[in-house]
Amino acid sequence: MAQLATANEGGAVVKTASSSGRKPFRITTLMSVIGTLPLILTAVGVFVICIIYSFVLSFTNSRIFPAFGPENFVGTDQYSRLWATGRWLVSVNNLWFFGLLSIVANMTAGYLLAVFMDQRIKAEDWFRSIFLYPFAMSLVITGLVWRWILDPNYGIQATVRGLGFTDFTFAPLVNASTAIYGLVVAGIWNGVGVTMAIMLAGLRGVDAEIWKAAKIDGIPTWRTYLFIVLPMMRGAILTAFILQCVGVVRVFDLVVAMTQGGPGIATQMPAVFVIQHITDRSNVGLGMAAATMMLLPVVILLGVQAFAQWRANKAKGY
Amino acid sequence: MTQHSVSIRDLSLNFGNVKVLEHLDLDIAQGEFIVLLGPSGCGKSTLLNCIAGLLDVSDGQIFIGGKNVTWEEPKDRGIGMVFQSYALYPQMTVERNLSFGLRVAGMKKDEIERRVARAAEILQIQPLLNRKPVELSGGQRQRVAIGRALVRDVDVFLFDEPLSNLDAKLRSDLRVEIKRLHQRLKNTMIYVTHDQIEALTLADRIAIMKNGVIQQLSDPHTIYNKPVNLYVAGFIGSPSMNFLQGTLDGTTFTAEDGTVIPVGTYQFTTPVTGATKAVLGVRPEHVVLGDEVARMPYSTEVEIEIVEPMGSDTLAWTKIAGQAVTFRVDSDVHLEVGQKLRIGFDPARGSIFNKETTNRV
Amino acid sequence: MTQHSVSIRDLSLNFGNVKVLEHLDLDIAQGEFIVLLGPSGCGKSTLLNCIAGLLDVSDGQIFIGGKNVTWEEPKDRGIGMVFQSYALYPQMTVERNLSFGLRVAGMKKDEIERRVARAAEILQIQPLLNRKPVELSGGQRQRVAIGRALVRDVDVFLFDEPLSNLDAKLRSDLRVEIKRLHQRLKNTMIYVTHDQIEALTLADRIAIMKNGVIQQLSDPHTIYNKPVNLYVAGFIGSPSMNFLQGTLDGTTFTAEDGTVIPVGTYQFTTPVTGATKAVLGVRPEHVVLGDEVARMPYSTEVEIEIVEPMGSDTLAWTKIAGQAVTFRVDSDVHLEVGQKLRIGFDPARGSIFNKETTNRV
Amino acid sequence: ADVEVIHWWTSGGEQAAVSVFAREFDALGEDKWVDTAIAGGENARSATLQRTLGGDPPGAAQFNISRQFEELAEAGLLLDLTPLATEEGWKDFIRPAAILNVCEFEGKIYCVPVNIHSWQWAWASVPAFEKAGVELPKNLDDFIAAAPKLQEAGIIPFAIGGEAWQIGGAMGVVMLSQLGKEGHEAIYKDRNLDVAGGPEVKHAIEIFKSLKGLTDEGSANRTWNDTTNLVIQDQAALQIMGDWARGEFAVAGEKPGVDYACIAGPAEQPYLDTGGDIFLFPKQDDPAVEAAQLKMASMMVNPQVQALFNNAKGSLPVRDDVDMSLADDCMKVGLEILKDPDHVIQGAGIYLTQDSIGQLDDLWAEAWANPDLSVEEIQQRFVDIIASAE
Amino acid sequence: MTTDTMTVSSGASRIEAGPRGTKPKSLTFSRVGIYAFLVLAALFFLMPLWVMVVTSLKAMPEIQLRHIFQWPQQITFEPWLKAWDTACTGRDCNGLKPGFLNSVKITVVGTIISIIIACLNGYALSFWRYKGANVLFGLLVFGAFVPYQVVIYPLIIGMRELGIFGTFPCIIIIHTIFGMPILTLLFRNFFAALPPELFKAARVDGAGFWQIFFQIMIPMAVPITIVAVILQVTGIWNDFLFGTVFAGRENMPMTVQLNNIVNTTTGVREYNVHMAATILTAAVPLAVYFISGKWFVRGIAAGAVKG
Ligand SMILES: Nc1ncnc2c1ncn2[C@@H]1O[C@H](COP(=O)(O)OP(=O)(O)OP(=O)(O)O)[C@@H](O)[C@H]1O
Ligand SMILES: Nc1ncnc2c1ncn2[C@@H]1O[C@H](COP(=O)(O)OP(=O)(O)OP(=O)(O)O)[C@@H](O)[C@H]1O
Ligand SMILES: [Mg+2]
Ligand SMILES: [Mg+2]
Repeated sequence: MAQLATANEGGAVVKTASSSGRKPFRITTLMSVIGTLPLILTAVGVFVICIIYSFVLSFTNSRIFPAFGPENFVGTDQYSRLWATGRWLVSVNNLWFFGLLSIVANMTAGYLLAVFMDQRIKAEDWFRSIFLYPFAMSLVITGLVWRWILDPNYGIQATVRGLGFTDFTFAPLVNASTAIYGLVVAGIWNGVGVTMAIMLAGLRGVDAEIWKAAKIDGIPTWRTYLFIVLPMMRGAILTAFILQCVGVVRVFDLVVAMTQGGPGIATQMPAVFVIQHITDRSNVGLGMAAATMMLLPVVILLGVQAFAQWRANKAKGY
Repeated sequence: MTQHSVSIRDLSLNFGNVKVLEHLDLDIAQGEFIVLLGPSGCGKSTLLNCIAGLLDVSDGQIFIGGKNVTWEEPKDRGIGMVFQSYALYPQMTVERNLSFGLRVAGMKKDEIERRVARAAEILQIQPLLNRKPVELSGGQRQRVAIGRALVRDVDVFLFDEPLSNLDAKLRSDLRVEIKRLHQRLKNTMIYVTHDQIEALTLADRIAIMKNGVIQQLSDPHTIYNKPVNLYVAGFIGSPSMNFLQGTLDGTTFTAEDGTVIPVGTYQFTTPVTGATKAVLGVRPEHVVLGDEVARMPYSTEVEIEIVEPMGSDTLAWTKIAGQAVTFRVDSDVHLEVGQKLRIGFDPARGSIFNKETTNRV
Repeated sequence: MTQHSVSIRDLSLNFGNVKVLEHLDLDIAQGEFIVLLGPSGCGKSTLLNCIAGLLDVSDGQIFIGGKNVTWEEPKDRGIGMVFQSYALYPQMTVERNLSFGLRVAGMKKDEIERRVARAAEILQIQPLLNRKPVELSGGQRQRVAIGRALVRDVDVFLFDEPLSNLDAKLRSDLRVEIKRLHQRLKNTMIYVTHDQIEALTLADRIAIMKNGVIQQLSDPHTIYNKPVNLYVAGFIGSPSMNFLQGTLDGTTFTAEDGTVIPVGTYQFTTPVTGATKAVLGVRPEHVVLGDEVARMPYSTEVEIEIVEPMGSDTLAWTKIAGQAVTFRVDSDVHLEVGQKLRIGFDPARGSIFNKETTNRV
Repeated sequence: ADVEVIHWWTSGGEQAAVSVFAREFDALGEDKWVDTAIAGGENARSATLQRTLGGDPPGAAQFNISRQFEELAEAGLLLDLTPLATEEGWKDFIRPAAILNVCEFEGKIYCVPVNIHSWQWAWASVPAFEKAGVELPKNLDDFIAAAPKLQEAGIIPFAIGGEAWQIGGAMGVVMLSQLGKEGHEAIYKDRNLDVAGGPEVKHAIEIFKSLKGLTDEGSANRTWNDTTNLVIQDQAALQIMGDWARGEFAVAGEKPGVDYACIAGPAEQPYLDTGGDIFLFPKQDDPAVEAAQLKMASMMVNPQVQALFNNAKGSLPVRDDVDMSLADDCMKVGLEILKDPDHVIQGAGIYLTQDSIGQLDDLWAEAWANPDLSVEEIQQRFVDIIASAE
Repeated sequence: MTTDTMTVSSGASRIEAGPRGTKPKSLTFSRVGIYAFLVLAALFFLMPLWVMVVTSLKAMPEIQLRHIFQWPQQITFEPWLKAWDTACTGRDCNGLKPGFLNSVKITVVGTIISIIIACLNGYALSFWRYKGANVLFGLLVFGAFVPYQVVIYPLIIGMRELGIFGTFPCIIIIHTIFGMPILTLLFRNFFAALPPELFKAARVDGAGFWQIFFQIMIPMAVPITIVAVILQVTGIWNDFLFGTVFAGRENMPMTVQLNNIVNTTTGVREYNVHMAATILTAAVPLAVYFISGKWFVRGIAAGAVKG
């Protein structure tokens, strides 16, 4: 290109040194590392080490205290025992059931509330505070109060019967097959406000012109919310979903306060299993084996995601 | 009354205490292309939304196709609308974007297909039908958005700054496409923009708005050459009209520094009596230099301050009667900063405004 | 080497495997106003960020004021930068926005005050000093952003589409202000835009970029009148250049439908031998009608298809040799759709490109 | 020096009891009792273990009689009390002897038992049985036979709370009532699987399953004292619960024999286990604290303190020579039984790890909640747990 | 409203018959439905609070009547006084009072420190990404799924080795660690959504890592900080587990006393005192919610919603 040549009159200069040399170490990178030192320590020092530690422990017969003596290593005994334990199997099933049900119910209810809150209602502040406040209550308290309300002799059932409907039956916690629904109700009560807030923020972030377009197309409001707006709120849904997942995997306080895993072992959860075994049951090895199993789905999920991202990046050429 | 495609009667709209539109009247003929032009916040979109039924009017009536639609739902008004942000449904393919409204309305399948096919053909988007909006360029998106109005087979199209999000090149291409579309479909179009080139090139008539009031409603030529007031004069034209402050007395205009400019050739619309504070407006392209100066009623010697070459033409900045003036010359003419030369203009091609009322005299 | 204010040597930049800039060289003289012009995504901002030190280059060197600054921190490069989104610190007043960098550098208080006062005076923003950015209009914000570069008292100003977020009117006003600023300060300015009017009016030299490669680096006049290739020719000019496809053989250009256009007046840069597929470009304003047609080497009778009045001029769409052509006429000339008239042009004012290499011949 | 004591005695009666210790200890001189109460045995024990691991152990910590602290002793984290015990001759006065054996690990004594609680009691509402016109039962078979009449009278025959430990505890009582001391030891101590698979266990499970049919629907998740309240209010006829339930009746102003009855066993031949609370003393760096710990240990078995403490707590003392004149009728029955070593047994927790106990709890909880589990199946799983126990 | 002027003229309005002005807003079915739904939902959400308040105002005999939804026949504030002032939590009978200050201390310091650190993390991860930073972040998010109790042993040992086990700094560090994943995620998303030009401008201005952080980013992060404060205050205030293990005796938070009041397994259960204690304990996070609920939604909109 002729014009370029003219731009290049000083070409004699350093043209030979086509390489600009090594990138020098930047003080700002150091600062960044220093600034994230707590993060590094937490991520590596706490989470990684702790998880490895737990993993190793799961191959020992440690009871109260972690024991790493050569005589303590028992191979995969803890795992075989774990998967032969009825209570663990029930716990795992419960986690899936409870998790799916409560996440679906929570997200549905949260979205529904957000949609209703989005109707330019009066006293929005009040409603929002009412829906949000349960999140401020610890799960221990949530469990306690709901246990009361669902108690057939004190709560809703007794009250309705007191009104004359003597056949009224509503006592989910009493029955092994329904107790888990009681947990779900309490869980939703506790957490749906936050989901609602996230969804509401997501709704308000949707371009107003989409709404207008839908109105002109004559699309009924509910269809717009369901088919147009909802798919546009991926960020909000993802945030709410992650929060929910974290809560579900860790669910412990609520179960202990509400049902103690009962009736029978109908509402046992993995987290309860793990915690009981590393504390009162004095079988740290088994507890850690269970904990490792709990992390497995998360590892797989993250692994798949990382792999997908790596593939995508490779395809894009990063 | 029926000959009007859209009629607006005494329309008012408030947001709480803020009066955005007040007692607005507007009649639009069948097949007319009306552009609403005005600065940001003047109420253009608000007016369009009222017509579309997206905003509840505070007072007044709206007729579309002779029918009073003041309280109708948007979908029943026989209108289609195209938005600045395209407002495509992101998770649907182009085909579903086009057909969604029809399907919701329960239209027959083959009729839907026919309409979508027709719109796609008109807009040349057949190859895109199975893509999602994210896979489209800005221009393609806007075309789909127009298609969504097209399939509705309506009489009135409403456009709210449909081209503002596009880059200059695409904007001018799509502008022509919209113009062609109008020539082909011949339906009424109401088009909001704040880009005057769009307004001038597209409109049959332009409504210049300011603070919710229509200042002038005329064809582009009249708007450009005979602005009814100072506001319209300054708003339309880029580079904008030069204004010289002074006093008008009969057929003489005396600038503030005493320079006298004869305006005898000017066609007054209202007779002026006595000395009046006035503003003389001259468009930059009506200032001449070289041989032609001699033919002008007014000419003077000036010094060039800034030269802006714009490719096809060149813009020069200077001072007449101590007041800043720009003028446009062909790009062949070579001008230099500091150069002195003689320029002139004919007040007959300019505009004179009463300074107080700001109206054209 | 020292006479160059900014020199870029063999610059490459990749994001991962994506090569955004490749072996780019550019020398900018002291006090020069360079505009980087190109479509979205061509790497303009990337280049500017490399110069500013906000991106680490993959290869090559950058000199500013004769000093190799390839690995310097942005603050040590002697540059100031103005962004499209203004990037004002929202929680600081204008005064603190201006002085932030100076305070960070630990400059003396009275020196800071002096500089802020000077910048405020130059940009006429003294009354705004105690406001926060949210309380400013777009134009005012942009002025503050410029002020922030100004107070740094640097040799090189970098602008990344500083006016894109403003409306047309304000844009043209601020454009003039930037031009004045450059005339007054006389420091080197590198200005990124995709608005060709800005480029043409502001630049001493324009660098037209495409896919990270500089296509042409010349003064606006050359760029506009002698584009080096089809890309530049089509990119610059609005309405854009008309292109006629055909074959060039000696001094005759034969359009695809057989129409013969004599191009004997054209000044070839490269001799063409034999029949070559070529493209003849003619700018809309170089097409004439009326009396002048007679003087043109080529003329023909055409039918008007679309008329776009643009205020000061009118744009008409028609066909020459079966290919779409637009031409610009004075707005006084009255044209109608369907009207037949004779138009002509002089190939000497046009451009001819080799169709294969796309380069000017 | 200050001695921090972790315990889970947080209710009114417990608080009075623990205050006895604190007062007496403070009265000894320059040392001071520093109280850290954490409700819930599980929470308190966890805190003790975790703080011990963290190098900040309390000076003394409450535990249950069980094998839970074996590992602490093994790791050398506990203060060796053997010299003190030898000097004061604990072996001579602490009875039943089994209770001190618990504290022994590899020949050394690491803890102080402070009281005895037994599970093997049934609490009956006298008015309820009167209303239904049946006699107070002497054993569980009697009770099950009488249950239909109670039901007819609108009374819940069997009150229980659905928490796992209540169910597990009640099942232990049922089991012991069928097995007797011999059978009990054969299963838990000797791991005799034949006995575990034998007819007594089977019958115990049958009783257990029929008890389920005699409860009310509110039993799920009910706390034990809410359950006791049903008996107090004569809505329910019988509850199987440890001797701590007596406090509830006392607080409600009920009189033994008139308003309620306590049935040891519940069997004609009652056996009592010797659960209860112990204190252990994690090793400290400071010798002054160690001296104070020893003083505290000594104080806890002091006869006067034992009297005051157990009277306040409503539990039985760990030595004979204390004044229990304040004891009520039920307590006296208990004291009487304890005098005969043949009727005193060691709880399963002495023989089994906490882990196995937990497995048993899980089994009983599941068996309780799931009527589909057959008696045979339950028994088979019981045998399996015993077989795999360490 | 008819007029006789039918010619097209600007100015005079020719109103015709038929609808004009605002569409009459009849109280439509859907409007009623919306409010009905919201009010019902609100009742559902308020029901537990109602039970708690009502119960806390009853005397024990009335509670034993078991009408948990009924307004007390005789209101007594005794339980509240008792819960706050005299309820026994072990040997000490000082109610919740003594732990209150500890809770405040832990919550305030813990919230501030954990938020500063999370903010710093989010900032560094958004603007100063060094090699491996994303992997670190992934690990951190992974940590959010680990049940607390699993990592307690290694943490205890670690704290012991640091020599700070059972001290105030220890509990603060623990809360910082466990708050970090979610908070960092929040701040990272927030900063990622900021225009990068702001950061570039500051760099050109010569500001370094810390100057940009303190002078530019922190003041901008107010909305998301409110969200973080709300989450963290709730989390720390309601914590019981870490408090008992890591805080040390002098720093025991209020929840330990609440647990002692509520979870006592023997003796009469004074439900009215329990409920009063529960409400009292929840008062601080509740107040935070009611005061800042509006900003909560806005803050989430600013940071958490953008995927
Ligand atoms: N929902 C609303 N509530 C209150 N005021 C509003 C609302 N919508 C618009 N306005 C105000 O009404 C006026 C007109 O707004 P409108 O959107 O019609 O302007 P516009 O001419 O379309 O401007 P633009 O060119 O920026 O789109 C503005 O001053 C605006 O602030
Ligand atoms: N951080 C990044 N990572 C990967 N690719 C990038 C990144 N930043 C820019 N790019 C790519 O580099 C190319 C050049 O981008 P650049 O921002 O320089 O374009 P531009 O010419 O300034 O465009 P615009 O006019 O839209 O500002 C684009 O294709 C863009 O997608
Ligand atoms: Mg608008
Ligand atoms: Mg850019």
